[in-house]
Amino acid sequence: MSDSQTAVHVLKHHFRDMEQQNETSSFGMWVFLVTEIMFFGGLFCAYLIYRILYFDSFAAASSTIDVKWGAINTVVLICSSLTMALAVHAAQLGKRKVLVGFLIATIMLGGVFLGIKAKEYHDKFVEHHVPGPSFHFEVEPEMAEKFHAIDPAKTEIFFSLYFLMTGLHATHMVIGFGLLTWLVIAGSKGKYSPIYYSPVEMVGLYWHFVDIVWIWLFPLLYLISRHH
Amino acid sequence: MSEHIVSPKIYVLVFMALIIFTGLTYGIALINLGPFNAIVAITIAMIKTLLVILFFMHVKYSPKMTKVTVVSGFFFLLILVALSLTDYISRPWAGYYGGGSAKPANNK
Amino acid sequence: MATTVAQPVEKTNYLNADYGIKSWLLTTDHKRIALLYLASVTFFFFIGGFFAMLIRLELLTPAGDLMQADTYNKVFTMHGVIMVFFFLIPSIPAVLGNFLVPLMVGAKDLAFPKINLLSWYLYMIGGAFALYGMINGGVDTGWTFYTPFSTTYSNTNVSMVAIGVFINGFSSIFTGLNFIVTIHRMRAPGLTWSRLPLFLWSHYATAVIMVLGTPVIAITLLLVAAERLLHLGIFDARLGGDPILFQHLFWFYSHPAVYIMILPAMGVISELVTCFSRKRAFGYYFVALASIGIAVIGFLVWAHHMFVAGISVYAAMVFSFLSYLVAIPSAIKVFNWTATLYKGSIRFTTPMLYVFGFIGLFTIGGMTGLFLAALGVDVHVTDTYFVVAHFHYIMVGGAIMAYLGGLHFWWPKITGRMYPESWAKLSALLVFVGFNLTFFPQFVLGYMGMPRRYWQYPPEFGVLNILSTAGASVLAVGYVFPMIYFAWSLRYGPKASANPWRAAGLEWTVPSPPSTFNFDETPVVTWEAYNYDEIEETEEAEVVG
Amino acid sequence: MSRALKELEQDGLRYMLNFPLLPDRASTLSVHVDALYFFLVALTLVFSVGIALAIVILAIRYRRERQPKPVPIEGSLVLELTWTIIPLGITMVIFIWAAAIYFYETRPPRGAMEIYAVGKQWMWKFEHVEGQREINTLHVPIGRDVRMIMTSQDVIHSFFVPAFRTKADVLPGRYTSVWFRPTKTGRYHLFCAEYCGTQHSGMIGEVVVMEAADYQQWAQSGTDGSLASAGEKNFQQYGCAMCHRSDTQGRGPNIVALYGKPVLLDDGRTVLADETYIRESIMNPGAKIASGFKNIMPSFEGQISEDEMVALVAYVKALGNGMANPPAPVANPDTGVYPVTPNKEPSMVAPNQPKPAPSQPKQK
Repeated sequence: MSDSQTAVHVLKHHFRDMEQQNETSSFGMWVFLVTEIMFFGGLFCAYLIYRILYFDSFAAASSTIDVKWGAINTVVLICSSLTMALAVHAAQLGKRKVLVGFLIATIMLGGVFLGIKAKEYHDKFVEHHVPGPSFHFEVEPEMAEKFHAIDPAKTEIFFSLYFLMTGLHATHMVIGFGLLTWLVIAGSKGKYSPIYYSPVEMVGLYWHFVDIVWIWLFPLLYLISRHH
Repeated sequence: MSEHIVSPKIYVLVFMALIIFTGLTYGIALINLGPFNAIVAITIAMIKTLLVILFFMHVKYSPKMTKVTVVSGFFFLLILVALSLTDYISRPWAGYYGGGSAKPANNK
Repeated sequence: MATTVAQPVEKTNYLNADYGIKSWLLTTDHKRIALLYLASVTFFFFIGGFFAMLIRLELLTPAGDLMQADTYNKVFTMHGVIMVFFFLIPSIPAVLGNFLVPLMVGAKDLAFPKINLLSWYLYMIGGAFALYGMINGGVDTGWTFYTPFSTTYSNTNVSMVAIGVFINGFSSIFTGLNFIVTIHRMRAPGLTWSRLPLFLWSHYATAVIMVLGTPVIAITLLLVAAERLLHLGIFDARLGGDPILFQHLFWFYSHPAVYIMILPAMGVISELVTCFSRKRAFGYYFVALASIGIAVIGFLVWAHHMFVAGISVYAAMVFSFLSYLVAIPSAIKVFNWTATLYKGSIRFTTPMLYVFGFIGLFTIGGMTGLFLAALGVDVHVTDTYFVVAHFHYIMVGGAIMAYLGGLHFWWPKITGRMYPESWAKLSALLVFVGFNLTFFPQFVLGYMGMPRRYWQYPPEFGVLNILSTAGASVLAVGYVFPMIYFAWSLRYGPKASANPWRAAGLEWTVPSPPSTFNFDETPVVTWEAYNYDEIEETEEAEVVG
Repeated sequence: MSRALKELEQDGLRYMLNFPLLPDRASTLSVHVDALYFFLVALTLVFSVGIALAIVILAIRYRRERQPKPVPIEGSLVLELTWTIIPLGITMVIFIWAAAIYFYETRPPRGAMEIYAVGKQWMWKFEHVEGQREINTLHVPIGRDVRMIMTSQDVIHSFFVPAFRTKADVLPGRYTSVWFRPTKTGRYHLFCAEYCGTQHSGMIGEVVVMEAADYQQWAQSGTDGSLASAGEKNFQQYGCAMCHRSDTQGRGPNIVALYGKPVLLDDGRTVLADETYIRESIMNPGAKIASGFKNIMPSFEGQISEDEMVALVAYVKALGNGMANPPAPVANPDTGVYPVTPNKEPSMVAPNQPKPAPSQPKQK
C-alpha cells in the first residue's frame, strides 16, 4: 500500500493529523507509566520503611539470596532493553525483517530472565524461605556474627516483600511478552511503517519501564551490605 | 519526538554504560563503606534510570510536557516516602509510645 | 456566536444515530459511555442510599433493635464502600465529565475512546465483584479496611470487595488518563489554557489526582488480599508488620480521593454561577489555580486522619500545618463564587438553587474541616459523629448538590428535553431541608462524644438521632423526585433548543442532543471564557425559566 | 419537676426533653479544648452566616428583574490577596493554639500515677499498680495525674473518655499512652472509638472519679498483692532470674533501675528504656541487643499473655524503685532443677566478660 493510503487508513477519526495522533498516544503512554511508578512505589515505600525498622533481619535474609544470578539477570534485562530500542529504531525506518528479528530477540532475553528468576524461586523454595506455614529461617553463625539483631520472624517480612516485588515485576514481564508477540504478528504482516509505528514505540516504553523497575530491585533486594 | 530517529550508535553506547554501572554497583557493594553503601547504590540506580529514560525512551527528544510528566511521577512518589518517614523517624524522639517526656523519667 | 433556533426536524444525533444493544455496549462515543455511566452510577447511588436509610432507621432508637450487630456493621460498611468508590468518585467526572470534556474542548471524542469504554467495563466488573461480596454475606470492616481487623480478624468477604475496589480503581485511572491527554493535546485551535472553562480546569486537577493516587490504594488493597489469602505478615503486628503503615498507604490515596469527589463539583458550580449571573467568573485565574493547588497540596495532608492512631507527635504537627494550607484554596473559591454574583443579572433556575445550596453547605463543611485539622480538638472529635457530619456536609451538601445542579443544567444538552422547572425546584428545596435536618444534629452528637459506627448508643444521644433520622427520610424523598421527573421528561419534556440557558461554552454551540461526532468542522475559539457581556449584546433569544 | 417530666421519668424517657448538648468537663484538658472549640464554632458562624447573607443579599439585589444588564467585572487582585492572606493568618493562629493543646495533651507529667489497660475484642481490662483488676470500669482518684499505658491483644481499639476530651488508639504489639487529671467526681462514659468488630458498640464502660481518700481505701481492699509482686512471680516462673541477675555475672543485662534510662545498643544506637522497649525485649529480644551482650535470649512471643506481660513490665519498672532486687534463681523444689530457659542450653559463663551493665551508660 502506498504511504498515503496507510496514513488515511491508520489516522483515527477524531485526530486532526498523524502528528497529533502520535504525540497523544505517547503522552498517554507516559501518563500510564506514571501510574505504574506509583503502583510499584507503594511497594517500594513499604519495603523502605520495613528495611529501616528491621535492618539486620533484612540484611541477613538478603545474604541468603545468590547475588550472582541477580547480576546476570540485570545484564540480561539491559540487553533486552537494547534489542527493544533497536526494534523501535527498525520500525522507524520501516525495515520489517530487522524489526521482527529484534522483537524476537527481546522475547528470548525476557525468557532467559524469567528462567533465571524461576531458578531463584526454586532455590528459595528448597531453602524453606517462601513465606507461609513452611517458612523456616536458619541463622548461620557467620550471619549472626555480622548482623547481631537477626529476628527470624522479620526475615519472613523481607521474603514476603521479595516475592511480592519480584512477582509483580515478573507479571509485568509476562504482560510484556503478550504485547511483544502481538507486535511480532502485526509486524511480520507489515502493518508498521515509518508513518505508523506508535504501537511498537508504546511497547518499547513499557518494556524500558519494566527494565527500570528491575534496575531498582537489584540493588534494593540483593545488595544489602554484601561487604565482609 | 517520534520523528527524531536516534542512531543505533547512541543505543550501544548507552547499553555499554548501563553494563558498566551494573558491574560498578555490584563491585562497590562488596566494599564496606558503612552508610555510604546505600547512598552509592541509589545514586548509581538513579543514573541508570536517567540513561534509560533519556535515551532508550527518547524523553531527551520529547516535548516538554512528557518531561514534566516523568518528573511529577517521581516527585509524588518522593512525597509518599518522605512524609511517611517523618512519622517513622520521629517516633523515638518523643518517647517510643508516642507521648511522654523525651527526657528519661527518673521515677525516684 | 449566533444560536440557531432550528425547526425540530428529526435530525440524526448521537441517540438516534444507531439502535440495538451492541450500539450501546460496544460504543466508543463518549456521550453514550456517559449515559452508560449515568445509569450504573444512579443504580449504585440508590443501593448506597438504601443502606443509608437502614443505618438511620437502626439509629432511631438507642438500643440495637432493628438488626443484629454484625448485620449493622455490614450495612454501614457497604454504605461506605458503594457510596465512596462506586458513586462519589465516578459520578461527576464519569457522567458529566465524559459527556462534556470533548464538547468543551472542541474535539470529536476523548483521546482514547476504546480505553474510555474499557474504563466503564472495569467499573461494572469491579461493581459486580463488590455486589457479589455483598450478597455473599457482606463485609464488616468499614470502608477503610483497617488492619489487623481486615486481614486477620474479619471472616467476611474482605478479599472479594477489596479486589472489586482494586478493579474499579483502574476504571478511574483510565478516565483520569483520558481527561489529561484530551485537555492537553486535543483543544480546539484558539482555545488556550486561559480560555478553558473552569469545568475543565477542575477536571484536569481531578484527573491528576486520579492518576497519581489510585495506584497506591490498588497496591495496598492487593497487599490486604495477599495477606488474607497467603498469610503474609505485612500488616500483622504479631509477625512484625505495622498496622499504621497500612493507614499511611490507605490515606495517601483516600484523602486526595475526597478532592476527586469535590473538585469536579467545584467545576460544575463555576459553570453554573457564571451562567446564571450572566457574568465572567470573578478572579478566573485564582479559581483555576486553586483547583491545581488543591490537587497538589491534597497529597501532603493525609495523616490528619491518623492524629490519634499512634503516629509521632512531630509528624502530627507537620500534617496539621499542611492541612491548614490545603484549606486556603477552597476558601478562595468560595469567595470568588460569591463575588461573581456581585453586579450580575441573577436568574433563580433550579441549577442556581443548587449553587446557593452548595456554597452555603460547602462553607460549613470546609469550616468544620478546620476543627478536624486542629490537633487539640481533633483528639476529642476524631472517630465521632462530628467527622461523619463534616464529610457528609462536603460530599452530600457539596458533591451531590453540584452533581444534581449539573445534571439539571446539562439535561437539555444530553437528552434534548427540558425538565419540569417547578418540580425540580421543589426537590431542590427538599434536598436542602432534609440534608440539614439529617446532618446538623450530628455535629452536636459528635462533640458530645458519640463514636462512629455504633450499633447501640447511650440514651442521652437519642433525641438528636431521632432528628437525624427524620431528616434522612426527607432527604430520601428529595432524591427520588429527580429520578421520576427526569424519566418523565424523556417522553413528555418540552424540546430543548441548542442553548436554552444562553450559556457560554462550546458545548452550547452544537445542537442538543449533539451529533455523534459533535462538531461538523472543528470550531475556532476567538473569545475569552464566559464572555456573557458579548452574548448579552448580540441577541435576545427567548429565555426559558 | 413538672408532671409531664415526672411521667417521662417513669417510663424511662428522661432524656426526651432535657438532653445535654455538651459533654461534662471533668479534666484539666477539657477546659482548653472547649475554649478552642467555641472559638472555632464562632469562626464558623461568622464565615457561614457571612457567606449566606452575602449570597442572599447579592441574589436579591442583582436579580434579573432589577439588574437586566450585568456589569462585566474581571476580578480584583487586592480582594484576592485579602481573602488569601487573612484566612492564612487565621488558620495559623488556630494551628498554633491547637498544637499547644496537643503538646500539653501528649506529654504525661513526670510522676503521674500509672494504670495499665489491655484492650481485648470487646472489653477493657484495667490493672492498677496496687494490684486491683477491673473489667470495663475504671476507678481513678480526683486531682491526680493518671497515665494510661495501653496495649491490645488483637485489633486496634481506642480509649476514649468524652468527659476528659482525650482519646488514643490502642495498638497490638506496642504500648500507647494517654494521660488526664480528673477535676470532677462522678461517673463518665468510656467508649471504644476505633471500629473493632461485632461488639464495637458494646466495648463501653465507665470511668468512676472518686475522692482521693475513697480511692486509696478502694485500691487497698481485696487485692492479692500489688501488680509488681504478680510480676515478680512471673519473673521467677519464666526463668528470667537465671540470666537477669542483680550481680553482674548474669548472661543478660542487669535490669535493676533500668526503666527510663537510655540504653546503649550494640549497633551504637541509644534508645529510651520505656514500657515498649521492655515489652519488645521480652517478646522478640533479637530486635534490640544491649551493647556487650549476645542475641541468645529466646523469644517469649505467644508464651506470655498480655496480662502477664503488663505485670512483668510493672515489676521491671518497680526494680530499684522500692522493690527488692531479683533474688538468686530458686531451684524447683521437687525436681531440684533450675528453671532452664526454653530451647537454649545455658552456655558456660560468656567467653568475654560482659562489660558493666548498661544501666551506667558510658558518657558520650
